[in-house]
This record gives sequence, C-alpha cells and structure tokens, in this order.
Amino acid sequence: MTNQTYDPKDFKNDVAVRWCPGCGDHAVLNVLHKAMAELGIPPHMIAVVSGIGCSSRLPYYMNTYGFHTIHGRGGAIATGVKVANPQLTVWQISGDGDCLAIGGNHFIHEVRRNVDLNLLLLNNKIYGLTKGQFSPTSDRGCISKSSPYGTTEDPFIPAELVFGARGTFFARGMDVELKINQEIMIEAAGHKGCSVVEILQNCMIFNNGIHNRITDKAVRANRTIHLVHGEKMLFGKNRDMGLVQDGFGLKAVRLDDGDYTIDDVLVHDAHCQDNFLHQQLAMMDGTNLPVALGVIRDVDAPSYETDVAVQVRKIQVKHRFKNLRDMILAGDTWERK
Amino acid sequence: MTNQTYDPKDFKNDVAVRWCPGCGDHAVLNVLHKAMAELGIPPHMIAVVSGIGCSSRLPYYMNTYGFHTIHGRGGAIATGVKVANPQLTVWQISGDGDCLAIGGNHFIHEVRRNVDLNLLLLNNKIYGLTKGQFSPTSDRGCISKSSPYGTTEDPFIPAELVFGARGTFFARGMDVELKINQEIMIEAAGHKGCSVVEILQNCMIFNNGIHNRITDKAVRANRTIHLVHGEKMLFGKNRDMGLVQDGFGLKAVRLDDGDYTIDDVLVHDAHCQDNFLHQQLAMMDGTNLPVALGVIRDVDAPSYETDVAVQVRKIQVKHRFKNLRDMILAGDTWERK
Amino acid sequence: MLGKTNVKFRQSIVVRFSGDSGDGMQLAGNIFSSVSAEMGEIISTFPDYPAEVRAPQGSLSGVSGFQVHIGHGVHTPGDECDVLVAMNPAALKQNVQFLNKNGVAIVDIDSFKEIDLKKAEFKTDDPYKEIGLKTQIVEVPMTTMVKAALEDSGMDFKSQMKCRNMFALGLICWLFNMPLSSARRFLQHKFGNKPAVFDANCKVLKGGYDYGHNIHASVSKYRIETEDMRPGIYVDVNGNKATAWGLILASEKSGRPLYLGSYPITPATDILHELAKRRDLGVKACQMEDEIAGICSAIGAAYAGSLAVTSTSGPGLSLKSEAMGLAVMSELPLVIIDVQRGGPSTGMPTKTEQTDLLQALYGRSGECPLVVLAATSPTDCFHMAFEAARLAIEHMTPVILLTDAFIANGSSAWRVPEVGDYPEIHPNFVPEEKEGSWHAYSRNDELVRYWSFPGVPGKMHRVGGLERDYDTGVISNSPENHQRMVNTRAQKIANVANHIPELEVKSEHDGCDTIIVGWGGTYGHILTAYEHLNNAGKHLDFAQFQYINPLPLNTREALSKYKTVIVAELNNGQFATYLQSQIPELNIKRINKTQGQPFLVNEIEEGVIKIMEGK
Amino acid sequence: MLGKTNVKFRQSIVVRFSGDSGDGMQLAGNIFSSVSAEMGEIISTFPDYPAEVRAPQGSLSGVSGFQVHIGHGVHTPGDECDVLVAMNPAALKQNVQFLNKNGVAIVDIDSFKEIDLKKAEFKTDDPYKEIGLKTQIVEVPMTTMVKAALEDSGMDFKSQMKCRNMFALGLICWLFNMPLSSARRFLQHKFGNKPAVFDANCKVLKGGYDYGHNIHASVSKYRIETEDMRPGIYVDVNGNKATAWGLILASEKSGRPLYLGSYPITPATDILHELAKRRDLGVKACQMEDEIAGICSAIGAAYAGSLAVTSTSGPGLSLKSEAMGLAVMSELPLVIIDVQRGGPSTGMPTKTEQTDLLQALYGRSGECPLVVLAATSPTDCFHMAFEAARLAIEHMTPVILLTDAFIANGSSAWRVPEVGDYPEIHPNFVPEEKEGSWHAYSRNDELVRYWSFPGVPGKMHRVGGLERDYDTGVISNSPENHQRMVNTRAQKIANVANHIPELEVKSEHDGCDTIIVGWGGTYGHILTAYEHLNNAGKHLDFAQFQYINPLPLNTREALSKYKTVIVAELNNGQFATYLQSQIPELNIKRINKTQGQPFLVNEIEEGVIKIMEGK
Ligand SMILES: Cc1ncc(C[n+]2csc(CCOP(=O)(O)OP(=O)(O)O)c2C)c(N)n1
Ligand SMILES: Cc1ncc(C[n+]2csc(CCOP(=O)(O)OP(=O)(O)O)c2C)c(N)n1
Ligand code: SF4
Ligand code: SF4
Ligand SMILES: [Mg+2]
Ligand SMILES: [Mg+2]
Repeated sequence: MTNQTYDPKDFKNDVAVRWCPGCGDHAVLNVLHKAMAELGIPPHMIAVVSGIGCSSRLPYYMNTYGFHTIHGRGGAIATGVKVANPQLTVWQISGDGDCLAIGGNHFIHEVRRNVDLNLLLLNNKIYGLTKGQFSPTSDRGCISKSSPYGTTEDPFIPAELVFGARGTFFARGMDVELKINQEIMIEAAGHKGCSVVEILQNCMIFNNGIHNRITDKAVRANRTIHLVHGEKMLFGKNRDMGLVQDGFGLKAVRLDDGDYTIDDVLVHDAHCQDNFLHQQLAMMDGTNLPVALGVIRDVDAPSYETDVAVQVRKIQVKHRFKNLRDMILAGDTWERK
Repeated sequence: MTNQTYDPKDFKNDVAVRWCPGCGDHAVLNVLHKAMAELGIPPHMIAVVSGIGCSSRLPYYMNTYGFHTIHGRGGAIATGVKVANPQLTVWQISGDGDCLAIGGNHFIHEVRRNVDLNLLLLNNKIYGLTKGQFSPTSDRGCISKSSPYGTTEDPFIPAELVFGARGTFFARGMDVELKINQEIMIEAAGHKGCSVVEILQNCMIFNNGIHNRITDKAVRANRTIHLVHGEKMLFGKNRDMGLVQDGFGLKAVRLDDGDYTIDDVLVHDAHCQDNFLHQQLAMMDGTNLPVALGVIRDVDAPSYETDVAVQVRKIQVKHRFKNLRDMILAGDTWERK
Repeated sequence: MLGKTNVKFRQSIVVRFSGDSGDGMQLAGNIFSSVSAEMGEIISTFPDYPAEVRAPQGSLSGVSGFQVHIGHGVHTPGDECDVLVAMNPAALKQNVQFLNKNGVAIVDIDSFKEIDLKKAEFKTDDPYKEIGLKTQIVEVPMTTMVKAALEDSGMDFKSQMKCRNMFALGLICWLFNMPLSSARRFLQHKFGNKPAVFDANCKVLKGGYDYGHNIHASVSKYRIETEDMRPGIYVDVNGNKATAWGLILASEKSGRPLYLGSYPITPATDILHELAKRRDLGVKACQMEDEIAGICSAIGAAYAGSLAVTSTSGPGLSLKSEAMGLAVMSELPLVIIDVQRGGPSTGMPTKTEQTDLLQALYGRSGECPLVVLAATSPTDCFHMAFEAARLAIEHMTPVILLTDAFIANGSSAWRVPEVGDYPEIHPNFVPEEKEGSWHAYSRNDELVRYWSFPGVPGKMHRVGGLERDYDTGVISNSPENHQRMVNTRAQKIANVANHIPELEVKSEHDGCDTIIVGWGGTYGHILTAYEHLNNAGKHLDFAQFQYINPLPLNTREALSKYKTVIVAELNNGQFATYLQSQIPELNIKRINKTQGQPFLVNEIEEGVIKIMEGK
Repeated sequence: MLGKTNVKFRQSIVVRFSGDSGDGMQLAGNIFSSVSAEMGEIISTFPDYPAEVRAPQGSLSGVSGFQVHIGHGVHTPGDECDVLVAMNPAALKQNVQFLNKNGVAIVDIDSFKEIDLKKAEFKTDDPYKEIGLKTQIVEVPMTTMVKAALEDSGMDFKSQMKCRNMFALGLICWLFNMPLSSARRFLQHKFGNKPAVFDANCKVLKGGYDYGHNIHASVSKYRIETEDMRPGIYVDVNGNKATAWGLILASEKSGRPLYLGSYPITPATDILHELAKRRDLGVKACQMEDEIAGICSAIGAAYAGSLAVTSTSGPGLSLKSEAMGLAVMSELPLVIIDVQRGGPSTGMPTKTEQTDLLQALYGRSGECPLVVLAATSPTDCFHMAFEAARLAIEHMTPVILLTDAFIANGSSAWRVPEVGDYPEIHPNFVPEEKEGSWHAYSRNDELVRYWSFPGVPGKMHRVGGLERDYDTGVISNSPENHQRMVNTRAQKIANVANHIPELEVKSEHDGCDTIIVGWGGTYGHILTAYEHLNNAGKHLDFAQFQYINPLPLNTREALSKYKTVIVAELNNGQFATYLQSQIPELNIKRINKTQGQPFLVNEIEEGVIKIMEGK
C-alpha cells in the first residue's frame, strides 16, 4: 500500500492519557502504537472505533481516525465503517462490559459475519469507568459495588463465546506481556476476518490483582504458555514442560523426568479449520493446564464486507445500469406526451 | 406440588389458532399441551412468555398465564418472571429471528446465568411473520426478500452458541417428530436451569422444505439419530448403524458388515459435565454424521433465580430487620426532640 | 411542490373467482356474495359458466367464473374486477382482460407447472408476460396448503382438492374482513349431512383466512393519484419504493455511496427489500441483527463517508433513540426513515397512524435537536427522501423522515425525474483554505461541521458522544462551553429553515378566517375535503406541512392571521401540541382519529363543519 | 408537601493536607494555595508543624498539616475543613477534630495496615469507628498508584514515596478544577535543576489528577438542607439512597415484593448499589446485561406480581423506550427512575441537567401516555419514589420519576418516617364480585385494569403488546375499538390527576402578576431566589412542579391568573414547551441554563429582574 516506514510516534498524538497510573491500558496503548508502526499502514487508512468504558477511551490517544461511540455499540458501528469502505483497517477497542454485557449481541454477530475487524477486548473483569460493578466476566461470587454479597452467576469465557459464534481468529495476551501483545496484534491485523484479541488487563482501582494468579512474575512461566503456530507447545521457565495429547483432551507434562520427550509434545496448528483443539487450548485456566497466550486460532473464511463488495460489483457488471433512471426505464413504464 | 392429573385439553383454550395450514408450529403446540399434561403442573403455576414472530404467538393458545411481549425481549422478561417468583414454571417461546437476531444478547445471558426456564426455539431459518427475510440461522447464500442475490454470511448453529454461552441443557427436535419432541420438552422441564430446546420447524410459506434434507421420511432414519441418555447411539431404519469414537472425533459405522459390533458403539452420556462430546454430537449435520435429536446435554449447575432467592434469605436471616425503619435505625442516626 | 393529489376511496369492489369448471368457483362466489349481503353490503353478481359442459381439465374452454360486486351504490356486477382469483393458468389467461390495471391477481402457484401452462396453451414459461399482466400478483401455494390442512383428514388427494375453492374463499374473506362464521353457516347448509366433508371445507376455509392473516395480505381500498400532467416517462410506485429511489438519486447527486443498515419491520421492510435489490446500482443494503445495529452500522458508514440510511417503524425508532443522540453529537449525516404504524408497542402493525411525531421530535435524552420531515403521498416519498438526504448531507445532521403505512403501501403513477429536475447535493467538505486551521468540530457560517472521513490523508481526527470544546474539538466539561455547544447545535438545525421551501397556503377565497392544516400522509384526504368544503360554501384555506422541524420560516406569519387553525391528524393531537408550543397565539382546534385507518374525507368535512359552526 | 429547602452554595472551601512530617504536606499545601491564588481565589493558609523535629515516622507526634481556605470573602484559614487529606492513620487521628460533619476525608488506604495503626496508637482494626469518623471517606491506594506511576522511572521505593504528596495534590487539583499547568510551574521552580525528580513529581501529580477523573471524585459545593423541625430520628441521605428507600417503603405498604432490574450508569448507579445491599430487606436487585434487559426483567417481575423498578440515566432511558410501550400496552405497574445528566448522548455524564423531560413525556411510538413525576430535593426523592410506586400500582401504569445528578448526589438530613406517616398502597386486584365476569383487560371505574398474576389459581390470562378488544381482552384490529382503547389509556392517565395533590403556590404578597415556576431539582435554588426577590421588593409568586403528567388539576386555574409565568429550568425550555402546549393562554417567559451545573441563585434573580423590567 505504501513503502513509507513508520515510527510508533506517528500513531501517537498529544492528547493527555487519562488512565490511572499503573492501569493495564497504558501498556496496551504503547504496544498498539508499536504494532501499527510495524504494520506500516498509513494513519489515515486506519479507523479506531470504541464504545464506552475506560478502555474505550483509547481512540483519543491515536493519531488515526477515531470514533468514541456509545456503550456496547462499537461492533455495529465498526461493521458499518468497514462495509462502507473495505479499504480501511478498522480496529475496535472494547472492555468486558462494553463487549460482552450491553454489546453482546453485536459482538456475536460481528464474529459470525466475520467482518474484517481487529477487536481488542480489554478484560479486567470489572466495570472500570462506572467505578466497580461486576461484569459478565467476573467470577462467580465476585464482590463488587453491585454485588455486595457476591454474584450468583458464572462468567462468560470470551474465547468460548467466540467459538460459539463461529469465530475464525482468537488470540490472548495480558497487559504485562508486551512482546506477545505486539505479536498477536500484528497477527490479528493480518487475519482477514473478525480477529478477537483478549487482553487480560489489570484495573488498579476496582479489581487490582484479579489476574495475579497467572500474571505474577513468580508463577507466570508455569501458569501460562505462549502458543506459536507451527511450534511445539512448550512452557515453564526453562521450557521444560509441554502439552501432550491425553485421550480426548490435553495434559501438561515435564520433559525432564524421563516419562516424556520433546517428541511427545504437540505442535500448535492455529490454522486447522476444526476448532476442537483450539477450544481445549483456549479453555486451559492455569489450574492443571497453563493459560494459553498467543494466537490460538486463525483460519481462513470469507469476510462479510468483501463478499458484499464482490456481490455488488458482480451484479453491477451484469446489469450495467448507468443510474437510477436507467434502471427504472429498464422496467415497466409508460409515456405521457 | 399437586396430585391432580391433567389432560392436554386442560392446557388448551378456545382461541382460534392462526398459523398457516401445515405450519410446523401446529405440531409443536399440540405436543406442548400433551407434555404439560404429563408434567402435571397446574396451569396457574405456568407462565408462557414469548417475543414477536409467528412462533411467538404460541402463548395465546395456552390455557396458562401468557405474555406475548416484544421482539427479542422474551428472554429478559422471562428472567424477570422467574426471579420474581421462582415457584413458577416458565416457558419461553421464540423464533430464530426473535431469539438469535434481535434477542441474541438476552439469549446468551439467560443461558450463561442458567435461569431455570424452558426455551423452545422454533427454528425455521427465516423470518415468518415479516414475510420472508433471512435470519441468523439461514444458510450462506440463502435467497430471501432481503437477500435477493443470496446472503454473504454464515449462520449461527444454535447448539454451538449455547455451548459458547456455557449452556447446561440442549436438546433438539423437529416438528414432525412428535414423540421425541414430547420427550425433550419433559426433560427440559425437569432440568433445573436454562433448557434450550431447538425444534427444526417448517415454514410452509416462506421457507418450505428447508429441513427436508433430514426430515424427509425416505432419509430421516439414516440422517438423524435419537440420542437417549444411557443408551447406545444407534440409528438407521433397523438401528443397524452407530456412532463410534474416531481419534478426537466421531464416526458413523454400519454394524452389519462385520467391521464393528454393538460393543464399539458409544453410550450417550448427557450428564457429563465436560461438553466436548456434546458439542461433537450437536454439530453433526446429516452429511457424514446424522443430525442428533433428543437431549444432547443435561448437566447440573446452580440456577440463577434460586441462588438469588437463597442469598436473599440468608442475608435476611442474618440481619433480622423487620422493615426499612428498623434497618435505618441500625445505622448512624440522630434525634431531634 | 405539493401538486394535485387525489385519494380515491373505493366505494365498491369487484371480485372475480375463476378456475376450472370442476374447481367450485360458483360455490365460492355464491357464498361470498351471500356473506357480503349478510354484512349489509349491496351486491351484484355475474356467474360466467364455460360453454362446454365437460371441457378438458385445465383447458381454456373449461374456465368457469363468478363475479361479485359489493359496496355502496352498486348497480351492476362491475366492468372490471379489482381482485381476480385464478385457480390455474387457463383461468388467468381467460380473465386477465377483466382485471383493472390497479387490481390484484391471486393465483394458485402450485398449478402453474409446465404441464398446466401447456394445457392453457402458453408458449413461454413466463405466463404473466405472455398475457401482459402487469398488475400486482399474489402467488399462493393453494394446493400445498390445502393438502397440509387436510393431512390428518384421511381424505385422498382428489377429495382434498375439491376443497381448494374454500381456501380461495377464506383468503377473500380475510381480504374484505368478512367473518368466517357466516361462510361456515352456508357450508353447514350445503354439507350438513356429510360432516367429514363439512369439516374439511371449514378447515380449508379457515386455512385460507389464516394464510391471508399471516402474510398480511391486503387489497388497498385506496388509490392515490398525484396529478402530474407533465410529459415524461411514468411508472407506478408505492411509497416505500419511492423512498428507496429518492435516496438513490440523492446518492447520485451527492457522489456519496448509499448504505442502508436496517432490520425488517412491518410496514417499512419493503424499503430494505428494494434497496437490497439495488446492488445493481451499487447500493450496499445490509440486514443487521437488530434496529440498534441497523442505525449504528449506518452511523459507522456515515463516519466512513457514505450517504447512510436506516429504515424502520415506530418500535424500531424507539430502539434507535440512543444512537440518534450519538449522531447528533458527532454531527454526522444520517437519514432515518420511520414508516409509522398503529401503536403503541406492537399495536396494530399493518395499520396506518401518525403517532410517532412527538417521538421523532423529542424522543432522545439531552437537548438533542434534529431535522424532521414528512412525506405527503407515495410519490412525495421520493421527493422527501431526496430532501432528507440533501439536508442531512449539507447540514451534517440526522434527519428523520416520517411516512406511514398508508402512503408506504399505497401506489401512484409517478413521473421519472429527468436530468436537471433535481439539484446537486454538496457535502460540506473541509474547504481548502481551512485545511491548516481545521479541527474536527470546525464549522462553516451556518454552523455546519466540516466533513472529513477515514481514508482522507492528513485529516485524522476523533469524534464521539462526549461534549467537545467549540474552539478546539477536544473533550470538554466546561459549563460555558457546553451551553455554547447546546446552542450551536440548536442554531444549526434552526438554520436549516433557510434552505427549505416556505409553507404553501392554498386558498380559493380571499379573507378566510379559518385554515385547515395537516402534515404528511393525510394530504390527499384533507385536500379533497378542503375542495368539497369550499365548493359547499364553507370557505377555508389549507396548508400541509412537509417540513416539521424546523418549521418553514413563514409559518407564524402564514398561520397567525387566521382566527382558527384546524389541525387534522391521525393521532390524538401531536402536531397540534407541537404547533401550539411553537406559536402559542394560535387558536388551534383539532380533528383527530386514531383508528389505524386513514381519514375518510367526510370525517374531515364533518369535523370542520362542527368547528366552524362552533359546536 | 414542599417544605423549606435551602441550597447552600459554599462561597468558600477549606482543605487540610496532613501526613507525616516527611510526607511533604507543606509543599503540597503551598503549591495548592499558590495555584488557587493564581486562579483568582482569595486564600488564607495555616501551616501546622509538629512540635518535635524528628518524631518517629507514623507517630502521632510526627503529624504535620497545612490548611488552605479558598473562595470568596475569605478572611481566616477557616475553623473546620471540608476536605481532609490524611496520608496515614496518625494524621487522620490528629486532624479528624477539624473535619466538618459534612466533609470528606481522603486517606491513603495503603498506609492503613496493622503496623501503621499500631504506630498511631489505634486499639482496634476499625480506625474510623474508633475516632468517631462518620463523614464520607474516600480511600485511595496512593502508595500503590505512585509506585505504578513511577515503575519505569528507575527510582527506588523511598524516592518514589517522596512524590506521594504530589499525588494528593493532583487529586485535590482535580477536585477543585485547578489546572495542572500552574502546579507544574511551581514544581519546575523547585526541582528545575533535578529533571528526573521534576519528571517524577509531574507524573505523580498527573496520576492523582487522572485518578480523580477516573473515579469521578467530587466534593459537593452544595449542601441542601430540608428544614424539617419535627421531632424524630434523623439520618443523612443523598437522593439516590432516598429513592431506593422510598421504593422499599412502598413495597412494605403495598405488600408487593420489590424487584429492581438495572444496568450501571452514572449518576444513577448508586440506586442499584443501595438496593443490592438491601437483600437484608428481601429486595431482589439484579444487574442485567443492558438497560433493555433491566426494564424487561422488571416488566417480567411486574407481570409476576412484584413492585418492579428500573433505574437509569438519559441514554438508558432512550434504550428503554420500546419496552415502556409494552408496559403501557400491557398496563403493568412499573417505576422507571431517570437520574438526569448532561446530554445529549454520552455528553457530560457526571453533570446535572433537566434535559430528559420531553423524552420522558413523549419518547415512545404511538399514543403512549404514562405518568411523569419529578423530585425536588434529596429527601423529596424518598417521597416521590413512594409516590411513583403508589401511582404505578394503584393505576396500573408505568411511572417515570425524574431526578438529576444534583439531587441524586447531594445529601440532606432526613427525618425517618414513622408508622402512619405514609398511607397503605392498594393494588387493584380483581374484586371478588368480578371474578366471574373478569377478563385480562377489565377495568374499574377509573379505567384501571385489574391485576392478577401467575401463581393465582383460576385467573389464567394473556396480555401483550398488540391492541386488545375493550370488551373481551382478546386481540383486535377493529378501528373503533382501537380509538376506544387509545382514549381509555389516555383517560386512565388523566384520571391520576384526581389522586395527586394540587399545585401549591407560594405567595408572600397579594396580587402579584408574575409567578416563577420550576420543576424537580431546581426547587431549592428557585425558592431562595424567590425569597431574595420578594425581600428586595420584586414581588412574585412561586410554584414548583413535582407532578408533571398529568398536571395537578388546579394548574390552569393557578397559573392563568398571572400576567407572566416565568419558567426556570436547566435545559433549553422543555417544561415551558410542554406547559405552553397544555395551557396556550399563558404568557410564558423562560430562564434557561444548560451548562451541566445547577442554577446559581443570582442567575435566577437576574433572569427574573430582566423579565420583570421587560428587557
Ligand atoms: C447506554 C449506557 N449504559 C451505561 C453506561 C455506563 N457505562 C459506561 S462504561 C460502562 C462499563 C465499563 O466497563 P468495561 O466495558 O468493562 O470497560 P472498563 O471501564 O472496565 O475498561 C458502563 C456501564 C453508558 N455510558 N451508556
Ligand atoms: C422491535 C421490532 N423489530 C422488528 C419487528 C418485526 N418482526 C416481527 S417478527 C420478526 C421476525 C420473526 O422471525 P422469527 O423470530 O424467526 O419468527 P417466525 O415468524 O419465523 O416464527 C420481525 C423482524 C418487531 N415486531 N419489533
Ligand atoms: S479505573 Fe481501572 S480500568 Fe479505569 S483507568 Fe483506572 S485502573 Fe484503568
Ligand atoms: S408464515 Fe410460515 S412460520 Fe408463519 S404461520 Fe405461516 S407457515 Fe408458519
Ligand atoms: Mg472492564
Ligand atoms: Mg423464524
């Protein structure tokens, strides 16, 4: 598209960033600037669309086109942007409340239609902007301002819902994993279709430490696994653990105690159409199996806006009407002299 | 609850049924009357809630409490009914448009919360009441009034979305399978939680024959399988075919050509918490594997309205406030004499 | 702009049943005329038997017909029929000559197979074209439906098919609102001693009735004629199609691609249908998951540079309220079409009403002004849709266009506009001289924000729903700035008044002290009443509003000179409420009707006379 | 009903910074007073050093303080402070005595660990209780946040903590709307030669400011005092809590269990918070997936026999419009609370406005009337919430109660009602004598539908959004019936006027020809202005509306005798528009402000004087 090269600061502007110090959103923003520079798409070809929430303020901090819309509707609006002009690269920024509570319907439909969007879902398991109510990703029993005695509902697992809506791309990062985040943002942009990128994000104020069980430096290497397409599924500080098949499911094993060797370890295939293994990987929760980070699923499928555009072109070529009048005159008319 | 016994006509009323002759909804209604008689719950303890659509007119034909609400909102309204009075048996009636287009958000949330409802989803893959537009379950390429050149989007598979939303119960029937429908309605009512029952239904007028590929008498026995918990997964006119494990997935085999015996055939376990096999079963589409009918998944999980009620009771007992004044007086107050 | 429009209420209707001689058309026709007579209609019938007693089944010579004329002042069976039921191709071929050019042909499409066409001596596989049938055709799968209705009856196929006439009768009863109970009584009389046959006939009769109900079958009792004597090419359009076409012309005239985001809802869905077809003209019409996604995707498309539209009816307009607020705040062009229907809530979805006006004006949070327009006739839908798009694009604002079920479904002859009939539309792009100093909320002299969109180099900017600083376009919480922006948005809409035509007052006599005023789709009826009244010596003037917010600049001046302003509308007084609040000094009297039906001309006349006589 | 309400606008504010002597409180206080002075405030300061030069860290004797008094007419550093910043428990303990009983304590909660409490000689683990601190406490994790802000600075923990004072200062700057730029200039001055330290301080300063922004921290500059001299038990409530409590009392008085279906939105969320806590009183408050589910679940609960409520703010009210139509059509009791905020769209979410009135009145499709009420003060929220529930239940209708950010967050002393203060609420159950003849849409003499619900034997029935037959309750498309039902629903709401108090006109002098009129939360300000004006010889009367639709029966009579009716409201004239349309003969003048801020009393006074003097 262009052979200009870009620097992260080409995507930054001078609007003061208003997130709390230590909020996970800062790191995501910085990585996004870097990812965009690496992608090399000119800022004017990029539209960043968001709903409402702390996370949804991100477009203000981008030197691209930006639309800070209304709560939950970012998906539908981004769909309109992309269908209207498929040339654009469209990013959607959303929070767990914005995307999965009020925005749930647009979310499952944009995923189903496979609109070519890159959706960053900043999951802090809480409503930040409204100051601390539980969200649809809050764990059962979560005590929050609107659930002083604990919630009585199970959370969505974003990946699971994406699969349920026929998702073609799912990746997971966490605010503190800058490299992985950059990698998955770039992969997401490369994927033609609805790329859902969940980023586990810490809300310092209303849900501090909610992801600590896996993000803590002390345990992170053992409780997470960075999946890369075509590579062995290894993890642990010394990459001495791996995932192997276990009946219908998966098992984490040590490679240094003699029972298993590197040959037993599965190779990650993000491009496999069947989503069974992707689901298993995405559902690993850090208890017996490490939480999967990186691109978990990335498969080809027709994207909505392209198919619409192609259909329009085909029909237009077939009929060759110059304009409305031409079309009407091709039908049943009569003349008054 | 009662030891009175009921007859289907106790659940019928004399409102003239207004569906087209031959519409699949007629059969569903009749079976529902029978199922309710068999369940033996008195009509006044039953509320039937629907949205808008041909299918959503069903409550008018029930001699129970009935609420014909607005398009897509049946799920949220039914949730309110059940939370307000958990004693009631609440049925929700919905169409593929009502439930999965405009009602999609309420649908995934009622499933996630596991509200104890029985949801009949009448899937005719079309908007009936508005006279023939494609719906979110219409196949890619579907030509309809609003897609004269064919749609450019993949459909939801209701079961898949239910799994994505953490569903605890999913069953499938088809309008012409009266016995199976009655069985799954009764199982659905027995399940504590959100019981989603998809019924493949024929719209004579706007989508006639859409399910013929599997409902046709000539092929039905070979293209469908009736799953029953605890029983072998057998199908075919002479029940001479079965499902066996095949690596990570399933395979349909003949039992009469010597390669496989009845012992190889899997037994259906609807109650298994892990939903992996349920998903595989629910996704069988009649091409290589028969479409699954019957109760595919039915697992225990806490239900929302019960947990809310229990929590309320616990907190009330703990505080023993007689009324508002009592509660206020227990806090910080001062007196003016 | 408002020409002569004549709404003809059909005092009478002619129905013709036709089919094979074995199809029982005489019975169907007879029962229908008896039922009609019982309902108090005046009837005249004309049975039209085939010459041959046993002509081959399906042949032209075997066609049998029965014509019924019902209504007021009926003296003859009627020359042309308004509704033609044709049970097979032969019947259609033989009877098409009798069908009125605005009539409806109802055919059993199951009997239009190749072999049937052959029997009726058709040469091509397009029977309609072959016989020059251009009117509305309703294809009903009667055979299939009858079979389905009688599936459990134990009857064989042949016996089942004997009931087909009752399906047609049931459907006709639905169309003309005749109760089935009397039809049943006639059947009882005929088949009383054969309960199985009686039951089957009743079942099928009800099947036909319910079918009509389910597909919302209707025959308009109205014909709206816009008198346009200009030479040119004419075509018949209904209001929904005209709306769709007006938008397409606006897209051509503005150079902005047309995007529609919509969700089906009666009676607006045909706009979606028509625009979905118009991929042949490059239109992107997308059926979204709900009304909110419909408008939101349109807002996205507007943001990306399209002429963006969303179409709906009352309940859908409610759902779109919040997003309209976003469009107002982000100052994007957007056309919202509301085809009004009977409310509130699901109400009476197929009926007509003007009850969404106040919602259109006020149904949003905050001080949230936008442009509201209304179309007066099927053909005016074209014009006003164009106007809606013009104002949206040139003033960077959402525009609500109100039509209603009556004009949306009603049709009329319409002159296809010629090159030059309509003006160019000029998007308010950032002028070159502003490029350096421009920000996202910079405005021209009329306070219209400049439009730039993704894809344009060098104009990256952010918009949204939060309040902005007037001078810099960045988010602002300043009290004074908020007041300024609230006022600016209000003034921007007020300024639209400089770009719309003045209110046109029709007057037949000088010095009238009464004027009757309407808005939107009641135009034809009020015009006719106005003419009648003036002819009858009840002198009064008349004006119809197409531009509602802002009101035309001359409105106060035009109306305040009358001692009495009669506002006639199909609701409980919404425009009257609005007008009164805008021009308090008017002495407003009201003629209201909220019945899901258009006015009858005489209702308006009686209402006016009552008011004039001070009762 | 409308008692004496005094809105006190604080002409000045006292802020006290306190912490360990090493915490840099003097610097923070100094910079704050300098910045304030720069902004044109009059200031007076009072540094309060510890006696010991090096007292142990965290001990009582080591506490250092700095008090700043800013505002108009400031002469002293102030006796009590309105905002107390306490960096540790010792500082809190030492300074709590200076804190005004309506003030706010801001503490670094990270320094309230067991060991810190010990150092400050606390004996229990509830420090607030121990020192009798009853005011609002804002717990800020300052240490954590400072650490996070400086994570990449390369500074060690100790150096990081030296910046903690700047976090407090940043937060205070946010609270009092002071720009950071001047604070930064002072820092530049101080640390100009140590760029790393300067950067770190600036970062933390901004961190504190943004933190305030993100948590919507605010200190009310208002205190609303309802003068209630009756003996009794008093408690301090804000409007949102009072609203929640009023609903609970209505539930007790009606015997109908309370259900809330809601979705968080500023500034209404605290109603959800309070009702979620009230599981101890049996309340079922459910946070749903969105606003539509909020109202729809409430409609379901109403259908099932609850006192059902949904709470929201402007954009949420928009989303609920369609469902409100359903509640109107199915004639179910429902309370909809709209805490108005600055609009349109996302607008200014934390600010106050009265811009949802017309939406509340008209924002639905079809002829869709419902009851609209407005509360005038924090304590009146209790009363009007009770009224909303009473009217909803006794008249089987949705009721919208309008409050606003100002009264919702403002607090006031309130007398806890005693037994007998409030009446019983009587649900309109099917009377025994009607049991035989009853159908779902049967009504009493006031046209109120009878209420029966699932679980009641023998009363199975169907309701919904389609039009019903008046006489049988089954679906009907009949034109005459529709008109009858539209009129019935309108009359039912009009009948509510017989069950609400008359409009109360306050008058200090006979024969005034001007009246000032307001509605809802502007009561206190207008009342004060009215008193001032009358004292100043500008005689006029005053009335405040709590009941908006229907209007009190005496409204026309009460208002039409004035030559001028001044409507003062926080919008561009919505109540004026409504009132004008209802009573055209009024000569209405307007005082409007749409700035996201309450009136200033003098703005009203000036507005009135201008109008009275005919300018
Ligand atoms: C229609 C509407 N409803 C509710 C709100 C209030 N609201 C704003 S953001 C938000 C939730 C934010 O949570 P999330 O999306 O998780 O974002 P976060 O702040 O956690 O990044 C809510 C409820 C709103 N602005 N608009
Ligand atoms: C708010 C709203 N939007 C749209 C409609 C129009 N509408 C009524 S039913 C329906 C779809 C019906 O399809 P489905 O739910 O599949 O039911 P079916 O008729 O096929 O049984 C639509 C779009 C409506 N009544 N209300
Ligand atoms: S409140 Fe939470 S999510 Fe919002 S900016 Fe602060 S830390 Fe981030
Ligand atoms: S239109 Fe289709 S779904 Fe509706 S009643 Fe007729 S056959 Fe059934
Ligand atoms: Mg969040
Ligand atoms: Mg359907």
